[in-house]
Amino acid sequence: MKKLINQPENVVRESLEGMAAAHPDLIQVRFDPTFVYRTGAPVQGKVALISGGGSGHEPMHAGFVGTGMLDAACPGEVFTSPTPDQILEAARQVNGGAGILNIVKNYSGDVMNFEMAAELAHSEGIRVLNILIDDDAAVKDSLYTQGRRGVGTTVLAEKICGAAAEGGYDLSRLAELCRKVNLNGRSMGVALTSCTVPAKGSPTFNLGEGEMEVGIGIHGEPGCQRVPVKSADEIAEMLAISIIEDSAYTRTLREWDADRGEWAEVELTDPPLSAGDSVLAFVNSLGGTPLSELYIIYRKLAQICENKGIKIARNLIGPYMTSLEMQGCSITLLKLDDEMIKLWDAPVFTPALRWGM
Amino acid sequence: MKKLINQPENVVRESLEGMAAAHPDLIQVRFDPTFVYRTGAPVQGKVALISGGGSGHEPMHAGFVGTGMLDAACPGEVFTSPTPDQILEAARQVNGGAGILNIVKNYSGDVMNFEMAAELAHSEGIRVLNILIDDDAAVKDSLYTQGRRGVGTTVLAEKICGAAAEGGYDLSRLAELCRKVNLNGRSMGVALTSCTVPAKGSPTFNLGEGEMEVGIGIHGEPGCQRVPVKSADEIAEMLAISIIEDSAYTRTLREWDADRGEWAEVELTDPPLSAGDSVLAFVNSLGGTPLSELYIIYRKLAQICENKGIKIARNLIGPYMTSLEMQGCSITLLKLDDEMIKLWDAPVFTPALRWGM
Amino acid sequence: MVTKEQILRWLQATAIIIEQNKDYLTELDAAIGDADHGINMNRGFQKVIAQLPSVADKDIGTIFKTVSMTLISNVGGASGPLYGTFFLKASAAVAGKQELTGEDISALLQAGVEGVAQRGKAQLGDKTMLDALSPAASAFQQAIAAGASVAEALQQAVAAAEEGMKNTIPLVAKKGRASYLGDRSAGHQDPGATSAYLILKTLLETR
Amino acid sequence: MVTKEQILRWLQATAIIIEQNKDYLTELDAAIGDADHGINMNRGFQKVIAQLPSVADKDIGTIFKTVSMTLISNVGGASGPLYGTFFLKASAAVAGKQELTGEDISALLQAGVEGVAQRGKAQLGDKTMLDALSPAASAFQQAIAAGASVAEALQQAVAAAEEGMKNTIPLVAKKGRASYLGDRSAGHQDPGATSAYLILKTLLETR
Ligand SMILES: Nc1ncnc2c1ncn2[C@@H]1O[C@H](COP(=O)(O)OP(=O)(O)O)[C@@H](O)[C@H]1O
Ligand SMILES: Nc1ncnc2c1ncn2[C@@H]1O[C@H](COP(=O)(O)OP(=O)(O)O)[C@@H](O)[C@H]1O
Ligand SMILES: [Mg+2]
Ligand SMILES: [Mg+2]
Ligand SMILES: [Mg+2]
Ligand SMILES: [Mg+2]
Repeated sequence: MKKLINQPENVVRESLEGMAAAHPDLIQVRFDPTFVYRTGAPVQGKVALISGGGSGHEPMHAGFVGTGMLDAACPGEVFTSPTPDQILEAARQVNGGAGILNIVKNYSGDVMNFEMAAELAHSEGIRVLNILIDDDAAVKDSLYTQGRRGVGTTVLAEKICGAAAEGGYDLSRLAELCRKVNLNGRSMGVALTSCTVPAKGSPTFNLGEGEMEVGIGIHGEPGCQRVPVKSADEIAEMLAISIIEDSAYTRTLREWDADRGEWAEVELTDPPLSAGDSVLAFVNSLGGTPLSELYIIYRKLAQICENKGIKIARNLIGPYMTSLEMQGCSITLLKLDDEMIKLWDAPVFTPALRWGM
Repeated sequence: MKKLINQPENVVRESLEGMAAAHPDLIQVRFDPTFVYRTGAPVQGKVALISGGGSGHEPMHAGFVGTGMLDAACPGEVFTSPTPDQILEAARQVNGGAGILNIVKNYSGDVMNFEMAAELAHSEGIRVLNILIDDDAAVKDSLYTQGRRGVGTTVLAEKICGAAAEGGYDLSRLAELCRKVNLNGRSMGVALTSCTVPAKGSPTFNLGEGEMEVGIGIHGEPGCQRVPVKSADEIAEMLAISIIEDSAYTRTLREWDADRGEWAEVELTDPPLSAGDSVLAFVNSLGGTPLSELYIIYRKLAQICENKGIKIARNLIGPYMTSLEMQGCSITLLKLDDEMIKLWDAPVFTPALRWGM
Repeated sequence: MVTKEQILRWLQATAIIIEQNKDYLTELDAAIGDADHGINMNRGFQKVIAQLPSVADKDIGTIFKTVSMTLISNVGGASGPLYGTFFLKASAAVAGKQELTGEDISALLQAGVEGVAQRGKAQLGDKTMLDALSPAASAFQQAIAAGASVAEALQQAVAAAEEGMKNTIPLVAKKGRASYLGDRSAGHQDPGATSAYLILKTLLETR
Repeated sequence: MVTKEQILRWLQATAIIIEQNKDYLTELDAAIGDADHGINMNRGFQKVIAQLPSVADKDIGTIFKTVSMTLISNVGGASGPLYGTFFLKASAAVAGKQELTGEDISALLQAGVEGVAQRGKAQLGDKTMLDALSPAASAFQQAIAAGASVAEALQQAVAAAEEGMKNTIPLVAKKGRASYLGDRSAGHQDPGATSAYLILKTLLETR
């Protein structure tokens, strides 16, 4: 294992300390329980946005705390969901009286910990909604699995909802927007190499020189199939076509009913993509793949979208949601409407995403 | 070799095509000879900034073309200096009548190709100055080597001089500023792994599990020494101390005399750092090292600077000047004055660096 | 009869067993998950033994409540809320007690298993910790109902847990990260079922 | 006497030899540089042979000028401007000629070597292509001055280039990327000196 770290057990803490030291005007960090929050939070009268999940995906989520995006991030250990007390403590810190939207990636651990946190916050009188992101088109059915994982769309939802919260959306309107972003976003990724969890010290899985994993999540776990390594164009095609031709996806998710203080099941369906749609194309590095290769993927993706009559109205290209030093990439296509475009373009100022200010 | 590429010989072209497709509002690309230029260039009356070098360092340089930074970038093959005809053609495209500043990294290939290009541009009546960046504190003497290499300070010089050009500096004042940035910047890097040049297909050098290379450049070449892998804190300390305690460095460089149309030797000396100085701290990933690890390095760097009485007034942390997928990092400290701070803070809008707009 | 002291010794022994099996559990998780189960559980149980002295003079319900809270706040992942819920429900089932009869343990196991099933929405055969926990709880209940001693009932519970754990090997996972592997999850033993078996086995072996 | 046709055959053969030695040159560069010398040279000489037909009916000076421009615009790196300068100076030395005498070749080599030295600011012993080129030019000049035939003089030039190339092995580099390695550059043969030797050897072998 070759990493720029000290003791494996201090990786999360020291990385957060470094991030906070680098951006004191944007973020503050607290430990035990651990969370990162926007400098100056709470913003009175604004809905607060919180997200969280295992560490190892940097800059997500702590790098997205700031103006126009998240109010707090709750980082767990590497690839391990954060605990309810972290999420609760963050909620207490950033609650500006207008309630809290938790953006939660659909992994069993994240879901359960955020559910417990929502129950605890509710019992303290903090109004909370949890919206799940489940956009991983590699997962085909929701009946025999935990359902689709939350991947690339998470970053886009955090940006778009962050702008909306900054712009005065109330909690229920914001939750509705977040749900819309989730339903319109789809992702898929490939890994060329495994990654190494510092505390484990050896790669999570072994890939031969000529192999790659298709349909991976972001936790260094193996994907849905292992195939011979393909060219960038073939990989872009494989990912893009899976996303573009993904049919309507229906699943039942559990959302918190903040009025009644209980969980309610909601059935939600993703509208499929079709010619004439405008999308945001997000080409993401899993950490070890350099930008030059992402642009080779983007080049082909743009050609495919053009052929399919899909207009790329916005794009985001870079390492935004990583799996430590894993080589590989993911593609996310988010079908846009005017509301989402306007919110995407709105100013944002966080350690990892910044424009308009 | 596992990369998201198609044919190795098409890597540079396809990556540039992807970049241009992604940012048509910012950059345009031309091939044969190959260069990237700012959409809308030339800007009449503004000094044009050109840089270039081998590819494989993305986002540098093409990712820094846009408003408030470069007017053109000339990418060579992977790790191979661009040719004079690329640089000349870019100069013709972006020349807005106020002359051209070429920011050149001090590698023999880059220097010679940019020298030939300057001679050619001069013969066409284009006023050109070449300023060399040689900031690599790993190189100790200038007599028995090619002199210090141009590394991290290049990115900072491009940003600072780009803002100055945007703000109306004339060519000679801009060249003076660029020289100042170079003299005040020092860098040093380590590699934990080698990288693989696509056309070669296997790693440039082999490092054992327990080894790292210290004092590397950015071309995947071995460094000045190979030592056992150290902890992040030890690495940060090693790099930072080498930079902070580097004494005055004197060398003779060749600069173009645009009035007389000939080369003139200038002797330049770097002022050493001392307590009380304000610096810009730049922690750079060599491509395969994720952001989380850069922050662990930054954390220690901030502590060291504090102990030494050096104030980190600004910072930049991320993969800005890479060596393909190499794991490792470099640290650059640039001693700042008010002029440099003001120009650093000025708006910039390029594919890879953006703020204030 | 299981005394409070035995419960404390069990929790302490569990921390040691989990530490000894940390790499093993993590390797199991590497095959079909994200290579952290042993690390997660070990982090949690190290905190548990650090907390135990502060509640050593309290009743078993309070001790379990502390174990629950400690696991919830320190394990994270999927196993944190699940084992946390297990001990939370267990603590409610034995609130105020200083020692546990066979019926108490039966109730505690039953409540814990139900809590895990509710929190994780998993069913028997989904290749999760439930596949070890649930058969163990049933076997214990049946044995006690049939007049067995606590030690005998525990023996049967552990045997059932072990069988349940081994039975996860051919299963295709339907819950947790392993479910994303689809058919490729078959052929691997579930890490959570393995830690559940180890915890119960430690109870049996605690004197 | 070397005819224009021989020069054209030499350039063609050089492209083949460089292609055959592409990986070898690149490996040499991997050891003390950035692993691209063979790739760079091959890219350049492939373009050269594509350009040759268009100047086949021109004089040798014009042919060399085209080789120069083609190398300058296609090789890049350090070797592009250096070999480009070599052929540029050589072309000036033999402007207008359709065939070359021993004195012509002597002048051409001398001019080329001076051009490389000026452009690269390197000296003999700096572990560069100059360490092969410069002894070769001197040996050729001396042989011709002593009355040797072109073939004999070339033989001695190539022998000198080979010796110069091999002599780079123990040297510590003072110019080019290899200089950054410091003492670690010793023990490796310089890639540029090697390509220079190959190019001259091909001239000797061209009939
Ligand atoms: N929904 C669920 N219901 C019951 N058990 C589950 C569920 N999801 C996961 N598990 C159990 O958790 C174990 C994994 O725990 P751990 O690795 O610590 O968490 P994570 O999967 O978040 O990395 C699995 O082996 C499985 O036994
Ligand atoms: N300043 C110089 N003068 C003479 N030859 C040089 C100089 N710098 C480099 N070289 C030659 O160039 C060779 C390397 O060429 P190449 O690998 O193509 O370029 P680069 O070093 O830019 O990657 C070296 O082996 C050396 O012979
Ligand atoms: Mg986990
Ligand atoms: Mg090179
Ligand atoms: Mg796990
Ligand atoms: Mg080279």
